[in-house]
Amino acid sequence: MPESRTSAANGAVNGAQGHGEPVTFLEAIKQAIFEEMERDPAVVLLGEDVGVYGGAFKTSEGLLERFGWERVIDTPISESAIIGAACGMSYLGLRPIAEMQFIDFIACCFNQLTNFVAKGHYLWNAPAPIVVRGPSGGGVHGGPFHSANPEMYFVHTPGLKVVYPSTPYDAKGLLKAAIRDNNPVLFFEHKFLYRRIKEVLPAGDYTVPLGKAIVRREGKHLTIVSYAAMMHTALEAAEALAKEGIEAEVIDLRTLLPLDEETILESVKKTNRCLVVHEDTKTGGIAGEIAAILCEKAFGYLDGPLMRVTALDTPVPYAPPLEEHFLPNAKKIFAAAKELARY
Amino acid sequence: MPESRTSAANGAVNGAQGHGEPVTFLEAIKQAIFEEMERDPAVVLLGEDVGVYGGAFKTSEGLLERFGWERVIDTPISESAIIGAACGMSYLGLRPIAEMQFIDFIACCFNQLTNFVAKGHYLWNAPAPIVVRGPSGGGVHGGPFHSANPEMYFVHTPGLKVVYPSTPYDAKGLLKAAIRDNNPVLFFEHKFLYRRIKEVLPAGDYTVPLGKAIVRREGKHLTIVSYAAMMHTALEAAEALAKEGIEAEVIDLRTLLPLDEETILESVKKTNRCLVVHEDTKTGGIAGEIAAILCEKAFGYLDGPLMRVTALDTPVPYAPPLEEHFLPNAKKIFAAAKELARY
Amino acid sequence: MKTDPNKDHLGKDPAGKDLTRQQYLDLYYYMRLNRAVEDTMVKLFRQNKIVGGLYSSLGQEAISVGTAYALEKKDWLAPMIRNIGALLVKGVPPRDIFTQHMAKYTSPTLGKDGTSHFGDLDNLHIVSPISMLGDLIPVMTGVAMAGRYLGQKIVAMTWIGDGGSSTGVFHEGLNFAAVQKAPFVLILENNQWAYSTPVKRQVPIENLADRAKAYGIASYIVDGNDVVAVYRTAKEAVDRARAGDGPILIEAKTMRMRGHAQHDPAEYVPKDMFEHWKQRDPIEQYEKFLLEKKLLNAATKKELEQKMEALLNKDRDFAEASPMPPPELAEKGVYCTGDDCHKIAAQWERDKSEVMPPKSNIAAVWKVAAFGTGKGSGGKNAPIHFGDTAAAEEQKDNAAELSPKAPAKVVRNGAAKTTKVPAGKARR
Amino acid sequence: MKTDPNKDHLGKDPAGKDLTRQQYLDLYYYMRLNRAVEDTMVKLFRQNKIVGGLYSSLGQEAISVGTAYALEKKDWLAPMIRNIGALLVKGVPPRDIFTQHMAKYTSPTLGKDGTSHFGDLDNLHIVSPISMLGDLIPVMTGVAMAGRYLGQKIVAMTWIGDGGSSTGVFHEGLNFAAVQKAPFVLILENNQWAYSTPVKRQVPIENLADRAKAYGIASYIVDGNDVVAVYRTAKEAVDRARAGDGPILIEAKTMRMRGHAQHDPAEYVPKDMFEHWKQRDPIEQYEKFLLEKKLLNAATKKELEQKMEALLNKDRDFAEASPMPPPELAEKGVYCTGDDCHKIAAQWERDKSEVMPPKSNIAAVWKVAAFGTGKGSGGKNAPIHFGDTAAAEEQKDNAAELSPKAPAKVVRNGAAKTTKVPAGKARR
Ligand SMILES: Cc1ncc(C[n+]2csc(CCOP(=O)(O)OP(=O)(O)O)c2C)c(N)n1
Ligand SMILES: Cc1ncc(C[n+]2csc(CCOP(=O)(O)OP(=O)(O)O)c2C)c(N)n1
Ligand SMILES: [Mg+2]
Ligand SMILES: [Mg+2]
Repeated sequence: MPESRTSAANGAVNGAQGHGEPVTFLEAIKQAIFEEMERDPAVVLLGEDVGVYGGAFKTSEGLLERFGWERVIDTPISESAIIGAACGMSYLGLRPIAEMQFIDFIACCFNQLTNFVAKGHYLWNAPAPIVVRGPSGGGVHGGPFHSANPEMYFVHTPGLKVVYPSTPYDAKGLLKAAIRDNNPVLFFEHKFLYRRIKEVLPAGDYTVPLGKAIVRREGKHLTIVSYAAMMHTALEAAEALAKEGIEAEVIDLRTLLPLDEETILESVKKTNRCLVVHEDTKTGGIAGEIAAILCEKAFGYLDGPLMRVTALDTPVPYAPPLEEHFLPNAKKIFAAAKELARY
Repeated sequence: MPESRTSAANGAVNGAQGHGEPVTFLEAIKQAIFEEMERDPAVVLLGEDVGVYGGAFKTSEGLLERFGWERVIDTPISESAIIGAACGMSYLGLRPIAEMQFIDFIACCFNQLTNFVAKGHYLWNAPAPIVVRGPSGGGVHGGPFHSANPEMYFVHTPGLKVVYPSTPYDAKGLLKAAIRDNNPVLFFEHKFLYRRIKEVLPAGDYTVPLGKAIVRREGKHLTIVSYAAMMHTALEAAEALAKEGIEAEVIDLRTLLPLDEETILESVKKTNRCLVVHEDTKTGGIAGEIAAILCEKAFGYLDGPLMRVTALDTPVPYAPPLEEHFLPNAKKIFAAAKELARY
Repeated sequence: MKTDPNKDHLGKDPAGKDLTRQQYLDLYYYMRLNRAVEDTMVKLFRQNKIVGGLYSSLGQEAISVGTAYALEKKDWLAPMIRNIGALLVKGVPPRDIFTQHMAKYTSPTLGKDGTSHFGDLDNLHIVSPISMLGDLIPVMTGVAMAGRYLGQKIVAMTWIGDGGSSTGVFHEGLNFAAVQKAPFVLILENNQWAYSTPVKRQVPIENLADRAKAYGIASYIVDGNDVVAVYRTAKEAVDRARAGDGPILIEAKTMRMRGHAQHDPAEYVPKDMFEHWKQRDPIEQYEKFLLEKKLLNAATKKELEQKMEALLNKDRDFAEASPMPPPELAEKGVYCTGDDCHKIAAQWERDKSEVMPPKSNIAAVWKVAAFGTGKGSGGKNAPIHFGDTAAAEEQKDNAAELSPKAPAKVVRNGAAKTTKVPAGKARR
Repeated sequence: MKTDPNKDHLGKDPAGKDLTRQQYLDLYYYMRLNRAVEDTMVKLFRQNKIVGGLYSSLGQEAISVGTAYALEKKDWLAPMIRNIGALLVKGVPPRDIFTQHMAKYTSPTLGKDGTSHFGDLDNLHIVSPISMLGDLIPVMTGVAMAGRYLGQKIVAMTWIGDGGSSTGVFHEGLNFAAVQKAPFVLILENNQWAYSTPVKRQVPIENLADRAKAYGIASYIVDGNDVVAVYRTAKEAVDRARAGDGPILIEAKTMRMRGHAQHDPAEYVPKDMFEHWKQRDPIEQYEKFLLEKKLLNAATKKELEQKMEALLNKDRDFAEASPMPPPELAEKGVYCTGDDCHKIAAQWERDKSEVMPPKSNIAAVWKVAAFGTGKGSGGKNAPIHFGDTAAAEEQKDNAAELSPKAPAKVVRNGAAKTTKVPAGKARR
């Protein structure tokens, strides 16, 4: 049975038992790193400007003061060295967190990640418990090189796990789980969410399991599958749809690899319609993978075609009107959902 | 109307009007490069060991003798420099062909390709007419780092074109078209085919247009979509199916980006069933994309689910029994097709 | 006041040793313009009219201006984020820089990209950078190689930071340029910081020019706050590169006088470090020098400032009045659609027949010093062996060779040798 | 005959200046074994029993053996394709090498990978290479850093070719190791060729050890065909790295005496070049030396050869008799499934509390030579500005600073300075 928890307290959608002040997505990430480093001296952090500066987005602020130079490691501008070194460290039992200043720069260490890190366990039985994390995604006018959603390159790479949370609660719990996982985990932090959503977090230690989707909103007329920033847009569209009598179930994938097929299938078998929304470009995006899975495992249940609302098949443009046109939005989701509901 | 041409002369499936001796896939590639370099002094070749040695697979054999050091450029082991330099050369109107010694090493220049080369025309109106080619694919016990099928990484990258031929005729014609195209084209040469298939080629200059699939075998009960080495395996399975009264239509995609949706849709609207076969790993492979397209544009025509026969979601293992298990084969295609035909 | 730097001063004194008064004033004008353009953009930024980040080259103007001024019109350059000055020298009007930062439809990229991410293949010969540091180095190597191949006698130039010199692509690009002896000049702006990281935490060498020693190429170190020194060094390097000396690395030492970008107050920089460098401001120093040498007087200065102000106001007004791009533009232009979109033609400035058979024909042999030649493997040899193909024939005496009979001369180096340090190709 | 190299000779003479007879014989034995193992594999290859390609280190045995012999048991290494000798020294039995090349189920990777692509994290401390050249350099940097962090006092070692030294990841890895002063020794095997490409076409420097100058690290050049010289150099480098001197690059000059792999007859190599190097065969030279110095006699030699032959026959038989892996194995092992699969635990050899608060607490400041300190940006500053967040507050005197009043000291370097060439950290 998939988890189901929805609430909109403090602008967030996860109604975990919280305490104290609501915290931002950014703060949740910071807490996760901080607490894991407190818990386990095997956890170290490396990346560009993570030390004195505390990271370009301040996710490692204060860590150097607390954990010192050996555990908070400023690196040269060398993404391949960052990933390679993290991997080597992990062979001695450390659990390095490697930060990409922007996730776009992960392209610069693509070989290390997909050929060295991803294949080690399969080929020679060497686990590489590293986390590679960084700010991703668009909507903040970061332009074509600071807005990437490169998740599918890695979803297509066996041996990696890919996580992309949408709420502070999940960000913290999934990051902790990723750090404790024995596999290389790519952890995408949508920078649009960093300061835009807040949530009260539980007092103690908790993790959110990798590989589990969550139903954010229950519904019966169609299923909207999404993740990260678009999950919030999907919820917004769902509210609008509800006003027209269409009850959309909204699934937040949270982990993209391994994909939680069970939660998707269960929902689609109920609603018989599926719309996938992602901020990644269309061709070769995860919607296609979900289409194939539904064909294979729920074909008889589909009353209408799988539909997709995605970014355009272009680089991410810079000017606000262009980027707005490029990105999916609630209106586009609303329109597609209405069309789908007609089947 | 999609092209349709089938023949099995000389072990190849393309019955173009030929002359003289049948030539291998490898020889067809060589001819394409040679003829284009003869035709146009703007065409140059660069890569590791392409000069004196004539390339690891001898596809540039004799070119140095004929065209000299300025046009046949041995490079250091620096894939990013190869792609970067090719791109820079193209800005002055050259049409460089950049060879990856094995296509696996394309991971080492992933950033140059996906961020620099792919985005230039969109962002600042700079066409980069380069061809990046190299031996790809498995089935020859090349192991996890000499058997890659990395096509989907690039199909998911707007701004690139991706070509993956299956016959000598197409290899030559598509490579010539790729060299003359004003966009960056990735050209995958399945090394299993290099010496295994032969075909008589036309006497004169010809090209095969990018972006056009071809029906290799006509049928009515289901459509098998494939490309490269697996296209031959699909044809083999189709012959076996025919013996059981199932007539499979076999489509050879040839170009993966842009994808020839028209040819696929036309066939599936006729057969009402679609099986995609690729040697690439399953999750995030092109079968998913095709599933999504069929859902969007031919949902009403589907009598059965899109099915896929693909490689396993693992690295390519080395030992022959492992690699055989890893790869799709005619038996697996046959079984899937029979299941699909039952719908 | 503004002159075409490429038309006026070149030819008169190819070595660039004694500048004309006009050249001295050009350098002054472009540094002032560089700073004024950025000043204007800081104001626009505070008014929230800039889309995205804004980077500053405050204190580094002498480098952008002095190096780009050493290029000819036909030469190629690719700027980094702190090289607005180089763009101005190359002929980019301030309005393009304003519209680009404001993501306007009138900008060189029509709003598709920002900052200095734009280029001009046909006229100004500018290659657009991308954000990933170092990527331009192999690209400009390719530009340089293509220019040589076409007989154009051009030089390619780009810049890299102290931080960017640690990227893999810096190494691959410069090494390839060195092997190819490409006419390429790389300016390494050592401004002491890469974002918050000081040079010492990035690479433990005193002079980043020493990176050149890994490639056996010539290098220079120059005071990056002295525009005349920068220009003269760059001019010499450009001349040498053009003459076939191969790529050249120039380290220009300077200081980034602001944070990494507008959002960064640079608290990690010791205050006295800023103080120290403030005393060495490139424009102030140079102005003092010009006044002392009577190359500039109050009247000329005023004239120049008025001209500059008029230009900036006009261009700023243009940028502010420009529209944003229409949304649908986002869908367009991913691919070149053919000759109607771009007619691609190389500009040959040598006889094409030199590179076409039979003239191009060159024997395929290696010459190895003191060992003569080896040849290509010809057609008869086997390909890479992956189980399914036969191995190449082994030489018959293979087994014998594995345990040869001839007595070997004993070569013994009892102790390890220390690396001899041959000087990099020194400046002549 | 075979001794544990790590137990027997270390401690006796940490500097490795005078070897014991046993050590001399060990070096001989492992070189012979290296060659014999490869000899056996050539035979297996001709019988079509090897899956995929077969690479040879003929003529380079002194490097693999001499360098690996300088390591302690606890140290880590990662081999490249021509480092079978290093694996043998580290303790890998020939049978693992045979089964691995034959892709047998009994091989270290169970047939999932071939050649020297296998490792052993727990016992021998070997990291598996992948085919992509250079990737091991940052990985072994990480191993070295982790070892130091855990207080293990280990050294990490790997090898790279002349060709592989042009990869971007070579630069990134070695530079990072240098900044971190990681206990890492990199052996650059300059065997004159990268596949068919001679060194001169890859990088225009005489000594590849000069790559070290880009990182300010120590380097050595050693005759790679002299096993004692190689060992002593490596020993010194390993000792220095362990003592905290930072990474060290050793260029070992040698010659690849075969083609790139079995399929390649190497016609591109001038014949007299092979002839020249044949006279310098590392094993023959060394044997002659041992015989002259009476460190080896005919009886010992014979004994050793018999022992070796017996071992090889046994291991070869084992490999040949071993089964191929079952097909379904292909599906297994992509992910570590948790503690039941791998219990991951760092081995601490220092007090953990040193790296845990409050002991770990270190003030977050930079010290910049002669300029004192700057500090982290604290919590109050704005993040990277992308339109949606406010810019950081500018210092109040910002506008003034843009055109400061204080008269600047004019610093003029009329002519560009040539790079001074400070010697790399020289061998002591
Ligand atoms: C490959 C890559 N990694 C990281 C970044 C993020 N980044 C942008 S500028 C910068 C610092 C650059 O320092 P430096 O090269 O010294 O140039 P400066 O800013 O000092 O001019 C960093 C880390 C990037 N742009 N590219
Ligand atoms: C990144 C990368 N590019 C290309 C190759 C293909 N390749 C394998 S070995 C080799 C030549 C290696 O030369 P060198 O580094 O000198 O090592 P050697 O073979 O001489 O020992 C090449 C080009 C590779 N393995 N990795
Ligand atoms: Mg800098
Ligand atoms: Mg070599």
